[in-house]
Order: sequence, then structure tokens, then C-alpha cells
Amino acid sequence: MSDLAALWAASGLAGLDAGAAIMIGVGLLLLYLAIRKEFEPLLLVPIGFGGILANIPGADLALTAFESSLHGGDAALRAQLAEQLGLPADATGKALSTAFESAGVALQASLEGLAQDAGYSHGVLYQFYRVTIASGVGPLVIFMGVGAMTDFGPLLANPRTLLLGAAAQFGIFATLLGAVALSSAGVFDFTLQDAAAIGIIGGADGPTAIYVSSILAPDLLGAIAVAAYSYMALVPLIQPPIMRALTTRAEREIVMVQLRPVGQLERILFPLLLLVLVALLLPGAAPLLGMFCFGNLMRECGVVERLSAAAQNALINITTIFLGLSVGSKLVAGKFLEFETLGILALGVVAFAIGTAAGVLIAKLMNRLSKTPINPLIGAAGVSAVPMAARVCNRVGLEANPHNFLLMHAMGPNVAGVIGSAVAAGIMITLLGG
Amino acid sequence: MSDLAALWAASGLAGLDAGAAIMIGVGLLLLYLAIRKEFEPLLLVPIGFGGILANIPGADLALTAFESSLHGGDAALRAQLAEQLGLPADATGKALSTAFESAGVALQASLEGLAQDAGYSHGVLYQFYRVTIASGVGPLVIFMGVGAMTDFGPLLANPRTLLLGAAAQFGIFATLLGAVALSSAGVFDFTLQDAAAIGIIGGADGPTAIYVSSILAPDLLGAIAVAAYSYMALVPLIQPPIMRALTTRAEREIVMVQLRPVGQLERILFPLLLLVLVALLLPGAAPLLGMFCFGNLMRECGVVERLSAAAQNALINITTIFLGLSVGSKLVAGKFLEFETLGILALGVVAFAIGTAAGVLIAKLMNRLSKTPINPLIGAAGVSAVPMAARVCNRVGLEANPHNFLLMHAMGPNVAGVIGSAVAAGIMITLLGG
Amino acid sequence: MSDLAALWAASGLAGLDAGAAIMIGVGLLLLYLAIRKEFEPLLLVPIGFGGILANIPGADLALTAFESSLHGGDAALRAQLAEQLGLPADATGKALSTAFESAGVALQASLEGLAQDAGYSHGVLYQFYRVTIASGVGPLVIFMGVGAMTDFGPLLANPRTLLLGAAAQFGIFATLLGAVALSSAGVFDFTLQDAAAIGIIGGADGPTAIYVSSILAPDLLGAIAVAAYSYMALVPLIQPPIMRALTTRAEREIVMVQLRPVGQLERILFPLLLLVLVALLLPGAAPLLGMFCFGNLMRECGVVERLSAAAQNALINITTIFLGLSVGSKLVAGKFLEFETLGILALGVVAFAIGTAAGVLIAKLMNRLSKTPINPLIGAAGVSAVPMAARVCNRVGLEANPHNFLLMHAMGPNVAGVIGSAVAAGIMITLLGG
Amino acid sequence: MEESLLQEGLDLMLFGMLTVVLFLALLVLATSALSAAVRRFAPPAPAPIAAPRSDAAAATDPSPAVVAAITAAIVRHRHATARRKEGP
Amino acid sequence: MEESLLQEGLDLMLFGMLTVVLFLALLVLATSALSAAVRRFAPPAPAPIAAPRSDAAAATDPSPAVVAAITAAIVRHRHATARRKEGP
Amino acid sequence: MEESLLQEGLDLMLFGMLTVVLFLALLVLATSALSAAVRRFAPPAPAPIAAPRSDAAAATDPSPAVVAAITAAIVRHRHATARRKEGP
Ligand code: NA
Ligand code: NA
Ligand code: NA
Repeated sequence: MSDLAALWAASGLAGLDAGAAIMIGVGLLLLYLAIRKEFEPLLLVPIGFGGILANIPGADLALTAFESSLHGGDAALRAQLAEQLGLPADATGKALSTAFESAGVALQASLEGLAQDAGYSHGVLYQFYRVTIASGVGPLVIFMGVGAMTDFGPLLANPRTLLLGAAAQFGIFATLLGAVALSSAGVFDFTLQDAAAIGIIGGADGPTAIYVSSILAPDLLGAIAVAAYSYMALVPLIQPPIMRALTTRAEREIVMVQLRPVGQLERILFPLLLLVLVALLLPGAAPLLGMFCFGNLMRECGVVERLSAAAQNALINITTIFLGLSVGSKLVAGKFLEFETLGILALGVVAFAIGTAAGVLIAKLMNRLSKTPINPLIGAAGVSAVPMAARVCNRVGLEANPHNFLLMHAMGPNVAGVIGSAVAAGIMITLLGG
Repeated sequence: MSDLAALWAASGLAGLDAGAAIMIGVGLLLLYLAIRKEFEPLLLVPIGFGGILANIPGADLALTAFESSLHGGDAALRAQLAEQLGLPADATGKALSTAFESAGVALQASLEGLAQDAGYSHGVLYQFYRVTIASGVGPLVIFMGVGAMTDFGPLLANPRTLLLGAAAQFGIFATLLGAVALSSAGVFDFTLQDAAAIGIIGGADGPTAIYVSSILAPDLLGAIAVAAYSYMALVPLIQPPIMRALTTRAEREIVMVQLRPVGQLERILFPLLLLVLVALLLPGAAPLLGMFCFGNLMRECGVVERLSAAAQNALINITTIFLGLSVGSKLVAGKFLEFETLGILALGVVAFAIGTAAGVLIAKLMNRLSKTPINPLIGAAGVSAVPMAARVCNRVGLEANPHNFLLMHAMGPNVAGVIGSAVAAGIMITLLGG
Repeated sequence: MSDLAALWAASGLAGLDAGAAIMIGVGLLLLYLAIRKEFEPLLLVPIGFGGILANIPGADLALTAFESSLHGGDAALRAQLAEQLGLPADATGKALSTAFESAGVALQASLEGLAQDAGYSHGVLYQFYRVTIASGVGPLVIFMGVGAMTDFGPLLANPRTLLLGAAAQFGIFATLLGAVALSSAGVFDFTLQDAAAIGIIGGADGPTAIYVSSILAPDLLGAIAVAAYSYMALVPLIQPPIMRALTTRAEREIVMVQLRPVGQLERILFPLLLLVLVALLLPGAAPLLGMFCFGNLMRECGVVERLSAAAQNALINITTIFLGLSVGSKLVAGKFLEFETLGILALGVVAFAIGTAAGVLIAKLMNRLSKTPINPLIGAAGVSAVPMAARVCNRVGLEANPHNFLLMHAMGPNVAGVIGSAVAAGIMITLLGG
Repeated sequence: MEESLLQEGLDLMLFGMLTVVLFLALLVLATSALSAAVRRFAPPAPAPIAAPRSDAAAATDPSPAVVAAITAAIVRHRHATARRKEGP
Repeated sequence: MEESLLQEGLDLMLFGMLTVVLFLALLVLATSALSAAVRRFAPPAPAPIAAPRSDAAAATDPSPAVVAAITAAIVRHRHATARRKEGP
Repeated sequence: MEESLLQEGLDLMLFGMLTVVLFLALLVLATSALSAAVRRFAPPAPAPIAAPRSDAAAATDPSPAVVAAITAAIVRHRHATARRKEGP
């Protein structure tokens, strides 16, 4: 009979609390959005599934050995852990967790060792998290693959569009300020680091958002990644009203000059130029932009097709699977079902809207100052969300003039937006990280 | 001349003992079976080769730095290690090993550090083992890939066949009892954990067997994995006599109802349904079945083809290479050339036989109770060994009726057997693990 | 304003010293050679790019947390680190580094932990280095892939060519002696380990050179890998003059006997034979030749096509990317811009030349002793540099006799050279490693 | 230990087998309910069970000779890409 | 903390946005200079911007039917290779 | 150190080179014996040395035009699959 009792005690139903149930529901909702609504499915399918796995009561897939041991009923072990942390033997699990997080690396390792000695082990999702996100490697490898998939041709043909990519980053910084203002007003309790990580949602770049929040605000990573990918998927709904509101029909009808052809040498030299500028001026952006330029150089140099193909296929796909599951491992009730998450979701959509507006307005300004016409719609592509935002520009443009194809013109600001948010990320990590 | 002496002392011939020579022979035998007899070559080629590499005298490829240092002649280091382990300075290597295994994580790390300081390093096969098996990650990634390759259509068209997959797991538990009985009788010396890991051979599922024994009985892992894959390859020899003995010709001639088509929505919802049931009732099975369902969802959802292809190709192939070599690293003389290994091999084949018989008999029972005809041969497919067992059913069925194709009907119990043994694995890990 | 000051302090321009600037130039030069001159681009593109990334001032991508912390200005942390290392609180960064390198594993881990507690983290290139090179795994995986790409047919058809592969390794040992002689003469300051690692450049095998120097001379790894790959690319320039100087036109015109067909069974048994010989006689070569034989067995056995394809494509390409970046991480000014590097470059080209000459001369000798004709040009292919050296033989042979195709005949010594340098590597690691 | 090893093994067998059967029986019920619900509320377009999605694409059915030629080309292509162009 | 959180946020916004704009403006200048230099000293052979290198290979332009057949064959081939031949 | 560095280097060269030559000479003998045994006890079906297994499949030998079309299709297919459909 003891077996039956043990099985029941270990079963999910016995351990299920409201938080875990809600989070499993959130995971299913993300899967629904990803599969049925095609919301960025490459990331949201693994994230949603990882979120469900992380919340299975009793399985502890997203926990370290130490965290698992706090769920277990071993009083002697607990007293031992508490003693090492300088707490009384009857300290709550919450108190032990908090003390653990502020402990040093050596003490943490020692506590994990004690938990492992007692038979607890690291959950598999935690192991994925440690290797792909805590190390910082996962988003960088994705970024390398994105670089290997990126065509800088349209940008090189019209380098002015880099300014549109810069303008759209205003969404990031305005949102940062908004988060800080809401905290100052006492609505939320975000630190400056939290605010920066939330702002980066406005960069509309998944790996950048994951990278920044893994450094500045790991506790918010789940909510930030979900918001970033969800809003990237919602770009076709969020952007068009703003684009229409800020432009006249005449502006939307502007036909742009045919892009000149770009040769291979320019394509090879551009990632190196960008790398050197980053190296000299913004080393904080070097991990992200360095890997991005490396991927792009492999693509364009024409002599390492094997490596470029690996970066664009096997490597990025494998990394995406584990990165998604790892992000999902952060969707645990204690960290996601907080009032702050609502703030993150609200601020995220504001960030997208401001970025879109800034891009369009600067494009209008450039149109005044320059004699080469720019259709202001392509400013909206500066938020990145490659290539969705560029397609939205194209579609809104076609509404105004059915013969005016803006897609290629919008690809310039679109990839410029990737560079822009990586630059913004580098600045924030330099000033707030460490 | 000292060079010559050093080379000779380091050479394999100087260090070769009978155990290593026999194990190299065992490795060559596995390669012969894999290549010439096509015994599950995807696993047995790496396992056999890894077994040879692990037994090269003096190369210490499968050993940690600490284990390597015990082979070295450094008396001062040895005294230091013995002192930390609380043993006298002249303790034997065996005594040091035993003390090391029962030491805590912190002390083990400290001893490994001392050995590394003295110039010893972890062997490459040990490193593969630590990353793919000790972490538990390798079998889970394989299981994800298997999920991405699994077609649940036949099972969904005829869900009753899940019961056949359940019935065949009787082989697992009967073998467990047999192993325990032999231990009680004093023939072998298996613990309950060992018995459970041996029983899982009857699950006819390689990754499940490796996963369970890596947790419950790491010392037996080599023998268990070799038995599991060898008997999976022998399914065409083991099963038909049992199938024929337990059925009449009339039963073998039964023609089954054509399977109904299964739509995509059912295919998408099934892995989610299974996941939720596992989450609520059997969290111990969550790692295995969670990854399996994740792979299957990627396959069926239709929006992440890139990831599904990666899981089915690059990722599973790469993991298989390293998993096989890691299993091979456990084929060292000291652990494999034991009387227990004979017991494992004998019990393994019994497990297959009992599982086959149980599947066939329950299919006959279902045939009595239900009016929809079931050909009892397909019960044998419930052991899994996908898709070999289903092909065997088809072949034995064609002997009786050359126009009766059972393949698709047998795929239902076949994949049900995968679920069934993962469930059994979860129960055993919950009750006996940790 | 403090932000502006912080950004400037963190910027590359503020931190740029001459060494870093020169090394960035070296990285760009390597990229130029790789892309424009097609110098082994698969390795030199990642190595060159990694070299640039490693030298970005302030980004610390190639440093551990401890090393990064020495660049930071935290005096309290520094005093703490110095105290643990038994140094005065005002010790220089150089002194701390030196003390760290000679500290034990446990103390190093503790110091890294302190640096991480203070907010420093391991750079991404350092993480790649630790996983692919420090562990020894990267070169071995590449070697497995090379094995899976290697056709031993020509070698099996004419096994005598193995002796040419042996002869060409004289380049390795002569260079070792040269390096030692220069050190004895006081020109350089190479240890015996350094000399061996430099000599291995003459093996003309990238992964072997990286593997050996990662064990015997990690500080020289960057220069050695760059020299090895550069000279492999320069084989078409280095070898022909030597080949022409040492042979008469009549010798170069020798037509060789058509190679016999080689069956699958021989192809399967050869890697096993080689493995057994290595196991018995030279376990020090077991990691390299074991993985090489494993790859070749997967290729030839015909039953694991999936695994062979993975080893030849996804796995080797992914590993090449990270291995190249990791080698690049060793191209930091402090270690590369030394007078020793010039010595390595000079000795490397000598090694190639001696190896080429030895191969040709032994082929001439064999031609005297045997009645089956051997074109002495194919002796030059014994240095390996697969398949470039074989192509060079073919080209030089065609100059003498436009109808004499030596390519297939040269493939025998070419792959024999791979075995030969792995054997030499094993000897050196056995005698000098640990 | 209050129970003998054999008793423990017997317990484990009984509970284990029972749990496996109950779990899979529950899965039969749940799957049947799921299928019924799906077929009621979202009837799928009929598609033969043995045909994976990709076969639909293959329905244009090129002649075996063409398939053979194509396969050869693919093999050759793969082989070519797998070749060791430069010795890594 | 001498500054309020809000003040810090405002500073960060101003400096951050300014740096982004300046960096990308510098990149505009550098890129334009680069392009000018390349087109002056190493004029590229003209190639339409929208055409990636691989399209050149596609210029033989097989008929849609042939492409469909080939695609089907590739899919079938991939499917076949992806199949679980032996249960790993 | 009883020997000078130079003496050690010389020793290492002599022993190293000798070992390499002896090992590969032994391999020549063993390989020759292996080949003789295989050809005696299991004579292989003759196959030209330069033809890897896959070329057998290519023996149906489609015309260059067909191969070109197929290659284009494969390249296009690969390119298409490599494209960044959704921005990961
Ligand atoms: Na952006
Ligand atoms: Na099973
Ligand atoms: Na060589």
C-alpha cells in the first residue's frame, strides 16, 4: 500500500496548485496562438511547450537540485542547507530561496552539491537553460544564424535607411522611461535594469530581447520573451493603424527610386566595417553584433558555403529548439503570475507603437530634407521584426498604390532595425550590466 | 633509452590484461552483429566501437581524471587522495574507488581537482558520458526525435490498441519479479533498483532503457543497453514461435476493419492530451513522455517544419553518435565481465518473450469481449521495438493469409508500447529513484 | 554626464592599445588570405574573425571572469583575489595572472567564483574554447568527420605507400630538433613541449596540430594553428620547387601500375585493424586515431548512412565554426605578438619543406629496391594536407607527362600522412604530456 | 526493512502493472472522447491514413524512370556537397 | 543614490538614443564612403539586387511541371531518409 | 635534468621517427596480410576503385540538361528552406 501512497503523493493532482494550473493554461494558449494563429511558431511552440513542462507539479523539470530539494520533505537536509545559509533550521523555503540567490557562487555550488548528495538532481529544462541562456550562448548563436540569413543588399543600396532603423529604437528608450515613471509613481516595482530589459521589447528582435534580459533581468525573462515574440507576430495588427494615421495618402503613394545593384565586394566589406566600428566605439554591443557580422560574412564571402549552410540550418534550428524550451522554463507561476507581467505586456505594445511612429515620422522628416523621395511607410519597418514589418509596409503601400512595391525598399530599414536594437542593447548592458 | 622504456610502459601490450582483451573481443563481436547481421546498427556500431575504445589499456578514455590517477604510479598523489578519503596511505585502488563513489559531490570535485593538478585529465568518452547520459539529456533528445518520427494515425484510428501496448509491459514487471526472485534465492545480487532497470529491457525501447538504468543502476547500464538493442534486433527470431504457439490459424487469418482516416486536428491534440494526463497523474514519466510529445507536436502542428526536420535528422543523428559511444564507455571489463551480466542477458530475453505473450493473449481476450475483430498477432507489436515488431506481425499474418496486411494495424499497439514502457519507467523512477 | 563618461571609458577607442590594433589587423589579414586567396577558408575565416573579436578592447570576449576582473578597477576585489593567491594587495595584474596559472584547480575555481560574484562573467569565446579545445573534444570530432570523408581505397590497393606517409613525418621531428637547437642556442625560449607542438605543424594536419598544442603548449596554440593552416594553403607554392629539385624528368614521368579494385570487406576491416594495432602498441594515439577509425568505419560499413552523413555534414560544420572561433580566441596580443611567433612561422615552413623532401627521397629509395615502379612525386603527398598535396603531385606529374594522372596514386600516401602524423602526435603526447 | 525484497518486488509488479493498465485505459477513453469531439465539432477533410502529408505533393507521380534519375542526381549532389573540398 | 530613478531613466534615454543615432549616422557615412571606394576602385559586374546568387543556377528555368515532379521527389526522398528505419 | 635539452630533443627525434616508421611498416604488413586473406577467403565482386557506392546509383546517367534542371531545383529548394520564414 505504501507504493500507492507514494504514487499518489508524487502525482500531479496531489501537487497541483492554482498557479501551476493557470500556467499550464498559459502554455496551451501560447501553443494555440503559435499553431492556429501562426504567431512566430518557431519560438512560441517550444516556449509554450516548455512552459507546460516547467509547471508539471512534482516533476521539477525547470528546477536545480537545490530548488527541488526545497520541495522535498527531508527535514535533516533542510536544516543543513539552512545552517549553511546562516538561517534557522525552520526557515521557510521562500527564505532559503532568497538567501540562496544572494549567496556567492562557491556557497551556491556547495548547496547544490548537498542537494545532489541527498539524491536530488537538476531538471532537464534547467540544464537546457544553463547551457543556452545563462551562458549567453544561445541567443548569440541564433544571431549568427540570422546574420547568415540576412541580405544587406537593400541597405547598402540606400544607406540612409539606417537612420530609420535608428529612429525606431526610440520605442525602446521611451518605454524604458515609461517603466521607470510607473515605478516612480509606485504602480510597479521595476529597477532601472528591469526597465531597460522591458524597453528592449520595442526592439522587435527576439534574440536581442532574450540576451538583454538574461543579463539585466533574468527573473522577467519569461514574460519579456513571450511579449517580444507575441508582439512581433502582431505587427500586422499593431502597425497599420499607426502608419495610416501619421501619413497622408499622397505620402503613402510615393514611388521610390529603383535600388542599384550591389556587388559582392561591398557585401563582404560591410560586416567588417560594422565590426570595426563596433570594436572601436561600442564594445558592449560586440557579442551580439560580432556574431551577427560573422554570420553575414560567412554568407557573403562565398568560400565557406558549408559553414554558412550549417549556421542557417542545423545549428540555428537545434539552438532554437533548446532556446525555446529554456525560455519556457522561466514560465513558472511564481515568476510569471505577477502583477508586473501585466505591466510588461502593456509596456511592450506601447514600445512597438512608439517605435513605429518614430520611424514613420523621421522618414517624413528625411523626405522634407532630401530631394530623393522616401515613402514614409518604410520608416515603420525600422522596428525590425524581420521580415514581417517590411511586408506590412509593402501591403499598406499597395493599398494606396497597387503598382508600388515597397518590399525591397523596406528591407533596408528592416535590417537596420536589427543593428539599431543591438546597438541599444550594447549601450544598456554597458551602462547597467555587470 | 628512457624514451623506449616509457613508450613500452605506456604501450597497450604492457598493460593488456585478460579482461580488456575479452572486452575488445566483445566490442568486435557487437560490430560484427551490427554490420553483418544488421543488429540495430545505428546504436550497436557506436556502442561496439566505444566499447573497444574504452578498453584500450593505458588510454583511459572512459575514465575521469581521478580514476586515471589511480592507474598512475604517483605515490605522493595517491597518499594525498587517500588522506582526503579518510583511508590509509597504502589503500588499494579498489578501496579508493569505492570510497570515492560513496563520497559527496564536493569531496569528489576536490579529488578530481587534485588529480587534474597532477596532470591527469578526463577521458574523452567519459566527457561524452557525462554530457549525454549522466545528465539524462541524451536519451531525452533521442526520444524527442523519435516523437517527431512517430505517426500516431493508426493509434488514433483504433485507440483500443493502447491496451495491447499496456499488456505487453507485463514483460517488464514479470522480469523485475524474476530478477528479485533470483536475488532472494541467492543466485544473483540485484537490488530492487537493479531489478527494475533489468526489467525495462522488456520495454523494447532503447532510450527508455538507457534513461532508466542511468538513474537506477548506472553500473549495469552497459549490459542493459547491449541486451536491449540486441534483443530488439532479435525480435524477428524471438517473437514468431511465441505468436504461433499462442494462436490458432483461424485467429491469425482474422481480417481487421480498414482504419479510418485521421485528421490533422486530432493528431495535434493527441500529444497535448497525453501530456496533460501525464502532468496530472504521472509526473515521473514527464521527462520521457514530455519530450516525446514535444517531438510529435512539432511533427504534426505543421508550422515548425524546420524544427521538426532538425529533430528528426541532424539532432537525433548527432546525439545517437555520442550516446552510443557513451554507452560503449560503460563496457569496461570490471563492470561487464561479471556473472550478473549473464543474468541480465537471460532475463532480457525472458522479458521480451513474456511481453510478446501477454500482448497476444490480451488481444485474444479483447477479441472475445468485443465484436470488432482484432487479429491477436498485433498484440505482439505492443512490446514496441518500432517498427520491427509491427513488421514481424505483418509477416506472420501473411503466412496465414497472403492477402491480409496487418502492418498498419500493428503500428497502433507498436507506438502504444512506447508510451506504455515510458509510463512503466516513470512509475519505477518515482518509486525507486532519488 | 556620468553616462557619457562611462560610455567613453567603456569604448574601444579609450582602451585600444597598439597590440590590440595590430592583432585586429592580423585578423583582417587572415580574412583577406582566406577569402581572396582561398587559404583554407573553412578554418581561417572563423579563426580570423575570432581573432578580431578576441582583441576588441573592453569586450573581453576571450577572457574568463577572473581575467576580466583584472581589467576592471575594483580595488577591493583585487585585494581579495591577491590575498587568496598569497600576493600583496597591490600586486600587478600580470603577477596575479601568473600566480593564477600555477594555482590548483580548486583555487582557480574559487577565484573565478569571486570574480563572478563581483559581476564579471566568462566571455563567449572563452566558453567556446573551453568546450571545444580545452576539453580536447573539438579536434577529435573534426577528426571523426575527416575519417568519415576519407577513402582508404587507394591506400589499400597499394599499402606500401604507408611508408611514404611515415617518411614525410621526418619534417615533424627535424623541426622539433631545430626548435630545441634554437632554444639551446638562446635564440628562442621553447621547452621540449613547445618544440614538439611546433614540429607537428609539419604534419600538415590542422586538427592534429590543434589537439597536440592544446595539450603540450596551449599558449602557442594560436600561432601554431595559424601557421599550420596557412602553410597547408601554401602547399602548391612550397612543394613544387622541392619536388622538381629532387627528381629527374625521367623519374617524374614514371607511369604507375593501375590500382586494383578494393572490396567493401577490406574497407571495413582496415579501420578495425588500425584500431587494434593502435590499442596494442600506441595508446597515446588512441583518441585521435580511434575517432578517425570510427568515422571511417561509419562511412564504409554501409549500415549507418544517417550517422555517417551527420558526421560529414552537420556535425563537422558546426564543430568547425566553434573550433575556428576558439582558435581565434587565442590570437590575443599578449600571446601572439611575441618574438617566438616569428620562430614558429619560420620553423613551420621548414617542417613542410623537410617533410616533402623526405617523402620524395624515400619514394626514390623504394623505387630502387622494388621492381614495381613508384613515381617519386607521390612521396610529397605524404605530408598529408589532404587533398591539396595529392593534387599538387598530380599537377607536377602532368607537367612532365601530360597523360600521366597521379591523383589516385598520390591519395595513398596522402591519407597515410594523416595516420603518420597522428602516430607522431601520440608518441609526443605519451612522452611529453601529462 | 519491514518487507522482504521479494515482497517489495511483488508489490512493485502489482502496482506498476495496474498503474500502466489504468493509465492507458484512461488514455483510451480520453482519446476516444477527443476524437468524437473533433469529428463532431471540426470534421476533418478526409485523407487516407497511410498517406502522410508529403504524399499529397507526390500525387503528381513522376514515372519511375524520372524518379530514378532524380534520385541519382540528389545522391550525386549530396555526395558532392559532402566531399571534403578543403581539408578542415 | 544621488539621482532619482526617474532622473536616471531620463538620462539613459537621452544618452542612449543619442548614441544610437550617432552610431548609425556614422555608419551611414562610413558605408557611403565604402561603397564609393569600392565602386571607384573595383567596380562590380552588374547583378540585379533582388537576385541572390543561387538564382543564377535556376536560370535554366525548368517548366513548373518538372519542378513539381522534382519537388515531389525531393520531399519523398527527404521523407524516406527521415523515416525511422531502425528504432534508435 | 640529467640530459641537456638538445640531447632530449635528439632522443625524441630518433625514437619518435623510428616508432613512426616501425608502426607504419607493421601496418603495411598487417594490411597486406589482411588483403590477402580477404581476397582469398572472401573475394569481392570487382568494382572500380574510383567509383564510390553512390555512383552506381548514378549509372542511369540523366542527360546534363536534366541534371542542370534538377540541380537548379535542389538549389532553389534548399534556398527556400534556408530562408528566414519567421524571424527566429
Ligand atoms: Na530592432
Ligand atoms: Na515498449
Ligand atoms: Na601528416
